[in-house]
Amino acid sequence: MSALLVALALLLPWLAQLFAGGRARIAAVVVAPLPLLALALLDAGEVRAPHLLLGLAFAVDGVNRPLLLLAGLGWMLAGAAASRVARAPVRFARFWLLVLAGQAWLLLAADLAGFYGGYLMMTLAAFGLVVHAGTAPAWRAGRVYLAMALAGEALVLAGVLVVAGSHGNAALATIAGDVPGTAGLLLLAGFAVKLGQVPLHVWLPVAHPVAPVPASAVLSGVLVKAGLLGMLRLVPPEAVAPVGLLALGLLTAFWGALAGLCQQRLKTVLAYSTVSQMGLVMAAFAALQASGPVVLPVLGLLALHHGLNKIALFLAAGGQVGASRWRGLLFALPALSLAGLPLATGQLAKDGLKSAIAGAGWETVATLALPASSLLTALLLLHAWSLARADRPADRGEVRPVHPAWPLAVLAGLVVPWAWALAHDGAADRTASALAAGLLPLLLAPVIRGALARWPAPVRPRLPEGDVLVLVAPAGRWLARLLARGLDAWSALDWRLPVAWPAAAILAAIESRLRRLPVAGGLLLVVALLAALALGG
Amino acid sequence: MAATELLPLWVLVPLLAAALAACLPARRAGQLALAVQLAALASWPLLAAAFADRGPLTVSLAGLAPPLAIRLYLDGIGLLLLGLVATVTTAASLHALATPGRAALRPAFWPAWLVLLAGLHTVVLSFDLFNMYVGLELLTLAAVALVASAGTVAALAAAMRYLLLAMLGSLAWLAGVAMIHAGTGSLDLELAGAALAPGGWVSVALALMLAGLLLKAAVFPLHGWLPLAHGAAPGAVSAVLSALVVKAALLLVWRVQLWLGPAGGADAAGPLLAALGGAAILWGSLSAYRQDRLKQVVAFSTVAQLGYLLLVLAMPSAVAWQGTTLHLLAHGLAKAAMFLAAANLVRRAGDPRLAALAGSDAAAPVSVFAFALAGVSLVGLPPSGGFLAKWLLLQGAWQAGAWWLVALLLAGSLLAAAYLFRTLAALLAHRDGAGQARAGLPVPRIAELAALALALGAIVLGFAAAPILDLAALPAGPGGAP
Amino acid sequence: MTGWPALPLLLVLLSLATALAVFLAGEARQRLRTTLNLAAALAKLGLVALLLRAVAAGETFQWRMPLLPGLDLVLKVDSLTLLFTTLSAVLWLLTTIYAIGYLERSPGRARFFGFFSLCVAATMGIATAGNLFTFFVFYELLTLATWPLVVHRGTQASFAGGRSYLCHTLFGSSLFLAGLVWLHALVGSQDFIAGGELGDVLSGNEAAQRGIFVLLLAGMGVKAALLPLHGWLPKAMVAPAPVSALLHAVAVVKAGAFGIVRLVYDVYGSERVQALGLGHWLAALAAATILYGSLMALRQADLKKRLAWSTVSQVSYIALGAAIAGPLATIGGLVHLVHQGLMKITLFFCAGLYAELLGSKRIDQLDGVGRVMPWTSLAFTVTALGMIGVPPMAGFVSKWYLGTGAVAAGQSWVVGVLVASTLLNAAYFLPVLGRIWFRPPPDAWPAPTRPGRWARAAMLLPALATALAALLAGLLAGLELSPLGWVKLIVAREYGG
Amino acid sequence: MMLLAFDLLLAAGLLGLAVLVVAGPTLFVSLVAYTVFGLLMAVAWARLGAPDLALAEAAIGAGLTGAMLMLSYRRLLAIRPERTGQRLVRRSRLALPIALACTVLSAGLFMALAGLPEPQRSAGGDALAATAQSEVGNPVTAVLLLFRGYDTLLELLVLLVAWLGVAMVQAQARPSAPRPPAPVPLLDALLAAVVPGTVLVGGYLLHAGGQAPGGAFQAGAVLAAAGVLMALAGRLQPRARATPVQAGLLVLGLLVFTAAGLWPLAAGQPLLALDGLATVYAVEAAMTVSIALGLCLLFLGAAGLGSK
Amino acid sequence: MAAQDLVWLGVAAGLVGLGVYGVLVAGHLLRKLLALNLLGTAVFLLMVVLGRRGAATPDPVSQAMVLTGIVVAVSATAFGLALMLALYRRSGEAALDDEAGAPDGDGRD
Repeated sequence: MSALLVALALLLPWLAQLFAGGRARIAAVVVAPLPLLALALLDAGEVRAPHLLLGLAFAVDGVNRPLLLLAGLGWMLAGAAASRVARAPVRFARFWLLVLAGQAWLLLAADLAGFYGGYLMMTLAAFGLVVHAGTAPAWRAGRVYLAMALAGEALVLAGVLVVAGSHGNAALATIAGDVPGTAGLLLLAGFAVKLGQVPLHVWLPVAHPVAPVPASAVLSGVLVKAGLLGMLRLVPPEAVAPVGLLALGLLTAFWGALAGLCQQRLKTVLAYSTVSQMGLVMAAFAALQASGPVVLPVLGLLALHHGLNKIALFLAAGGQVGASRWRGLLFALPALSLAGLPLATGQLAKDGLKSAIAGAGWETVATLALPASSLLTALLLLHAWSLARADRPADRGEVRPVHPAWPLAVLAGLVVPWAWALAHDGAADRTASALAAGLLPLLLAPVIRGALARWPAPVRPRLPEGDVLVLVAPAGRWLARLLARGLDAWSALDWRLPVAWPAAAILAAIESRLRRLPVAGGLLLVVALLAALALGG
Repeated sequence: MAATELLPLWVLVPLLAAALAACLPARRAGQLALAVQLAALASWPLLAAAFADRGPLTVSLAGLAPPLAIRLYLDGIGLLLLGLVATVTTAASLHALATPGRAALRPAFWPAWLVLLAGLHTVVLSFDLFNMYVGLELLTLAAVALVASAGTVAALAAAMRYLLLAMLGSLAWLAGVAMIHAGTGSLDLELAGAALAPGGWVSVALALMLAGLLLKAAVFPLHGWLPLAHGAAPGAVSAVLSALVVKAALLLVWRVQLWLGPAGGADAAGPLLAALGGAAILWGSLSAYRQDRLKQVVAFSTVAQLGYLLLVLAMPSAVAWQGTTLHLLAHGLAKAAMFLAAANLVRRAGDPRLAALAGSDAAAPVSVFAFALAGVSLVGLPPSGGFLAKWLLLQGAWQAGAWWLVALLLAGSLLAAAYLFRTLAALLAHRDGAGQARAGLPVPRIAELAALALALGAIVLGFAAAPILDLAALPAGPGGAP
Repeated sequence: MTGWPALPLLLVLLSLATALAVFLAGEARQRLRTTLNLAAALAKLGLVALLLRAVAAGETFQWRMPLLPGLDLVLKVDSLTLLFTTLSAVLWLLTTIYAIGYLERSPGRARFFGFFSLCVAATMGIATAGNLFTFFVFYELLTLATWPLVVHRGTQASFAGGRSYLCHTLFGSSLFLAGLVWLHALVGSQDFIAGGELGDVLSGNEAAQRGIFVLLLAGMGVKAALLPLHGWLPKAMVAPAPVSALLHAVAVVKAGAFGIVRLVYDVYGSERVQALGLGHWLAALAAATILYGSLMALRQADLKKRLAWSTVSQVSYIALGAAIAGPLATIGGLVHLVHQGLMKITLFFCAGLYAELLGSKRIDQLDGVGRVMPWTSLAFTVTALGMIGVPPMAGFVSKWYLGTGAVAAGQSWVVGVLVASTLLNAAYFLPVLGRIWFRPPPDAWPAPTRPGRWARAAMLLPALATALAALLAGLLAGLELSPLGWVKLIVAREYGG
Repeated sequence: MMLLAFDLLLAAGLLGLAVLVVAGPTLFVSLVAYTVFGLLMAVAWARLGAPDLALAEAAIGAGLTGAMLMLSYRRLLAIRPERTGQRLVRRSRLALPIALACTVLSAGLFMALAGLPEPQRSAGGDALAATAQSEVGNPVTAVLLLFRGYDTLLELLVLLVAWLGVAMVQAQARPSAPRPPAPVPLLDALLAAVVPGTVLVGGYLLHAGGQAPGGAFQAGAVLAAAGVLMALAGRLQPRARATPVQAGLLVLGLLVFTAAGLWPLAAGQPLLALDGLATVYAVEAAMTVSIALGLCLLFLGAAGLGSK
Repeated sequence: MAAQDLVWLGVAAGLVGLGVYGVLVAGHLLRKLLALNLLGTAVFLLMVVLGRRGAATPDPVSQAMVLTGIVVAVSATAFGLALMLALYRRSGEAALDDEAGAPDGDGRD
């Protein structure tokens, strides 16, 4: 891992900004993430830059390698699709590259300050992508996203400062060992916001759909994983009991799927599927906390698998899936992979997850909860499939050609996780029985779907996007208005000193009397008397 | 030997000059006056040198021994006051000569000016009670004549009021002197002080003397005549009156307190005088803040600043006396500069009211700068003599544990800042319709430079205070007698 | 070993001479005035560079003049002095260029530049002051020199601002003087000595030490805009942009903060302050000011007012750093003195540019400005993010050290304050950025003007320079020459690490 | 015993006239009362054994001042004829409290004066001893010229500055056209008799001053009276602006006295120690001229004769 | 203190009281000047009487002082009268305590 490559990875997005204005915009956008991919494939290593900021350090190690791979591929694929963004493409490209720069710094950072820097820059820049559409819902989504993101970032900052209090800006590797409990809790909460765990997930289904297609792809596919990286790097096992994390993960998985089913827009459904998948990732993380780093490859696979396939799905969402059978297939493949189709990486990842959870001692969860969640995921994707098929242009007129990035993404979604699994032998030797068990939910899903189909449409439960948000939002707005009115009232108070300067009239009146000879003479006598008394006394 | 003999010349030379000036036409008389003042300024260093190596100087006139002969006496404060008189009168006469106006062209103006100078020197040098009376008379009549020289109705009325009250004060002083003379057999300050024994009659005598002086020094509540007189007088005259004439009376208050005090119990009057001083600071500042005419603001500022000079009587210590001496000098320079600058500004705007002075910074920038510099010293902001004086007074008050004095000093400078910056704001205000011509007359360059020179003097005093304070070691009370 | 004694005096006299020369040059000679200003600024920069090298090598310079028996005017150049002097010198040069562009046609420029140089002379005096008395002298001179600048426009509003400024500063200076006199009466003239040795001189008298500290702190607090005495700063925003930039973001406000640093470290010594239990009070006051300033900034419609309230909050970081024991917090406080200066002056430059070129003074007039003035808006964005504490910029470094210093000193509640302040900063800066970049520009700007090409450049370049400086001060914080490097040198050398 | 009765009578007269002056019904009554008061005062000085003062009081106090006040009063009426009959300006509301304060002042003063101790060694005693050695017989003149000459010199300056003040104020008024003197035979005869007489008396007083009561002030006053008579009769035409000659004479006293004072300095003697009777008389003569002219000019100024 | 001295001291004190009363309370300026002269004479009487308590003739120093005092008094009175006339000519008022008078000149001194 050469220092030049790391520098290139960090600086290329900034250099690309120069070309963002010109014709080579798409080329710049696609090429920018290449160094990340290269780093993911080359061997691990560390580079230190003591003079930068507070002593920056960059490393590639087992923890961030899968995410680097995911980021490299994901950003390139989504970047290619960015050519389709019609509205203010230059501004979109600039924000796109900013987010990429933040992500690159975050992934490669090996020191505390650097990590936090990347995290914050990525979060803030993503706001640009969320509100890119400029419509009212986009602004509302942007505000929600920003509020939640900043809250999360504040928690992370607090955690980071507490950690740095004892360690200074030490390398993440050394810190992983003893992170004080309170800091761990803060960090966990902060990263949970980014990872979209219930109830902190409300921003995700609101923000992702409004963003342009490539942006949603990257947001759901890659950026969400930043939370995972943070937890892996910083959150110590003793921060929260692993079983608690497990419960949180499963709750998010089920909640995400169920809420997704009640949605009517394809991109929102996909967003909810991300929420539920992230629940599973949290469960895997709980397992890792319980049984140690042996679970790491499973997490890596899970992240990689979900990332690539989700990108493919989002690209599909923009590609008028209903227009032709070929597009239907391109949508079905990643969907099935995600649902856990045997021989596809989805099922591989799920088995890895099952064994990890079982390994951590929670057999009942592994046997019962996981299949149920797989079933729900399948149902959700089926619902997504029906919505996608409905998306065909009204008249035969303008059907946009399939963007090459889409099929590539589908291919990547299928091939790359396998390559990764093979490279890390641990996950390869699945027995036939496990494969069969994986097939069961896939078969059950259409049956249940058929049963539910008869349920009359209007009665079908319809949840607004962001479910819990709808309850919280008005309270938030009321609070903001109250604060605003309070501050306005306070600043309106006039703090002028109430001392009434002796009015000019009184002074002038007394002064004019003092001038008169009788008064002046009288006062002379009084003063003489006083002096005599003072002297005589 | 030579220096002590030359002491009386400080009075005789202006006296002769006055006599000559009476015979000369106005223009020539002015130049003569300027020449005399420059001579005084030039010879002051010689006097200072003599004082430095031989301490307080005493001269018995006509070679006789006291109590019969009149003695002249020069201590630290007297020497510095002479220096101040020379500086301020030179600058003021330059201003008067440069400013074409009815007052300076009157035939009697310059002779009266020289008599005023002679009177000031007499009072500063005098060590004999009756001689002080004659000196005070000289000062009063000359000052009244100069105030009347303005020629306006207000000036004449103010002069009349000033004359009557001043004469009342002088006669009160004379009554006191008569009693002291009868009681102790001597008019000489030192012998009278020595022979005095506390008694009922002494209290009455000293009370009359102090009351007379307070009236002439325009200390609150007897200050009614000052704003009228100093407001109506021509610029140069009001500068000299405010900076010097009222101070002469205060010098006598100190002399009475220091020489007749210990024996006659006069130091018991210290707290009362300090209280009056404090009241003067507050009343003067508040009134100054409320005036709507520039010269009135400056006049009331005099009433306020004089209060500071009495505070030392409540906390007599070396530091406090040094502070008072420095305040005497700094206020002298600053107040004279302020009055000269004010006269320039009023002349330039053609209207004495503050409201009409807006935009003066464009019309007469040097005068505004001089006014501001003088203001800085009056308020006691750091780079000025006024600040060091306030610093020393605060030190004295703190060591004497007089908390009310500390509070008073701080409040005084805050109030002073209030009326100074209010006035400056009026001067710097944006003048709407700056286009049309101003009603006033052009101000000669020399007049502005005279004001600026005095203002700079007040500021430089802030840095050159050390040598001056060595000169003004504790004013030679009875202990310091030769 | 002490070098040539007149150097500190030269620092002060250089600006003083410029001021007098500019006053005397008069209004007409514009070209002479410009060359005078620029030459003086460059000469000062050279002088400071010379001093930097010498002091880095360990030399100290001292100039003493007896004012009164037992009371000296002392000018001393040590590493802490140079921190403030370098900041002032650099920013004076840039602000002069900016002011030349900004005031291209307005009246009263001789007066403006004269008092401008006078202010810088006062600031230099404050930086090089060797004892509390000298500090007080220049502290008051600063008030005097800034008042005409605040009321420069001569309108009623500016005089109201001036009056409020004076009421606060003169009230504060009376308290300062009272404290100084009390200290002087007890201890006599005390020079600033690293680590301060007031403690052992006044060991017995605890109450007096606390009383003196409170009085002196009140005096400093007025200019450092600590809570009860901060009222003047937002009102003083009526001044022209260069004045708000250099004075209310750098010179005046920093003088107060620098005073608190001198008071805590060079008069009392940090241990003594903590021992007296004053550290907690100061920290609490600073924290309250931080939060109050940010809260009030939320609701300001006028851009410069919002920046002013932000200054009120940001300057208290320095006080917070001084209040917390331990070297880390000290580094955080001191380095923020430079970083906040760089960032805030850029923001005021940009605000001035927006007001001058487009006439948009209120925040709701800033829609779509990014498209029309991209470079200014970029500088504004970079520094605004820096103020929030986004990493590569300088703001993050100082927040980092303050936070870690607080935790190291066992006062973790400070982290809460820092985080809350970060959120509030985001809450009042991000909407502005949102308007600049995401909102469409209005069809007509409030008061568009087309100043000459040179004037635009003269205003834009300083803004970009300071923005870049803020970025580099953060990014290259590790270098010795960076502000952080120099502060580490100060802390290591002066306060025993 | 008789003297006591005389004193009481004199005291009652003085106090009664004073009350009349202060609280007289009309201005004119007060003026007349004041003149009589002056005369009584001269008698009082004689009674108290101070002949010099009696002479001075008679000439300056009663004579000149009384005439000046009377003419001023007439000039007041001449300036604003329409306001002759007007009643006096309303008395101030504070009359009662001030009256009270004044009585307290008098009483306090009286008790203090009564309690005054007798000093062992007084300047007066020294003066008498010193006069014995000096050539000058009259102790008052000795004190005035030899021992406290400085005060007398300054007193001349007071005279000068008073005149300057009058000139300053007078100069603002329009100078009246010089009226040719109307020939009044009776007046001319009176003048022919009186004026030489007064000049003779003045000369004698100047001469006698050395040894017996008299001196520069008294002589000057008498001559001034002669001058005033001439002016009233129209013989002397006062011009608004003093001619250089007049100014020269006015300051002659000052110059001669200072010269005499400075002269011993050249010979190493202490300042203002006038040596020898000749110098004393020279100074006395110069002073008489100055005082006479000074008082005369002051009278004209005060009476407003010089201007409309 | 002989009876005579007491009588004369009484006269002097009484005249002082009357003089001060006259100066302060009298409305017309001329009457004030008269009272001022009265006060002057009173003080001179006081000096001479105190001077002669012991010996028959009052000590010459007191007499010299009184002589000087008389001349000063007449000078001051003359100046006062001239001033009063000028004031009367300009303002038509021979009294001081009207508020009409503007505090200071019209700027062109």
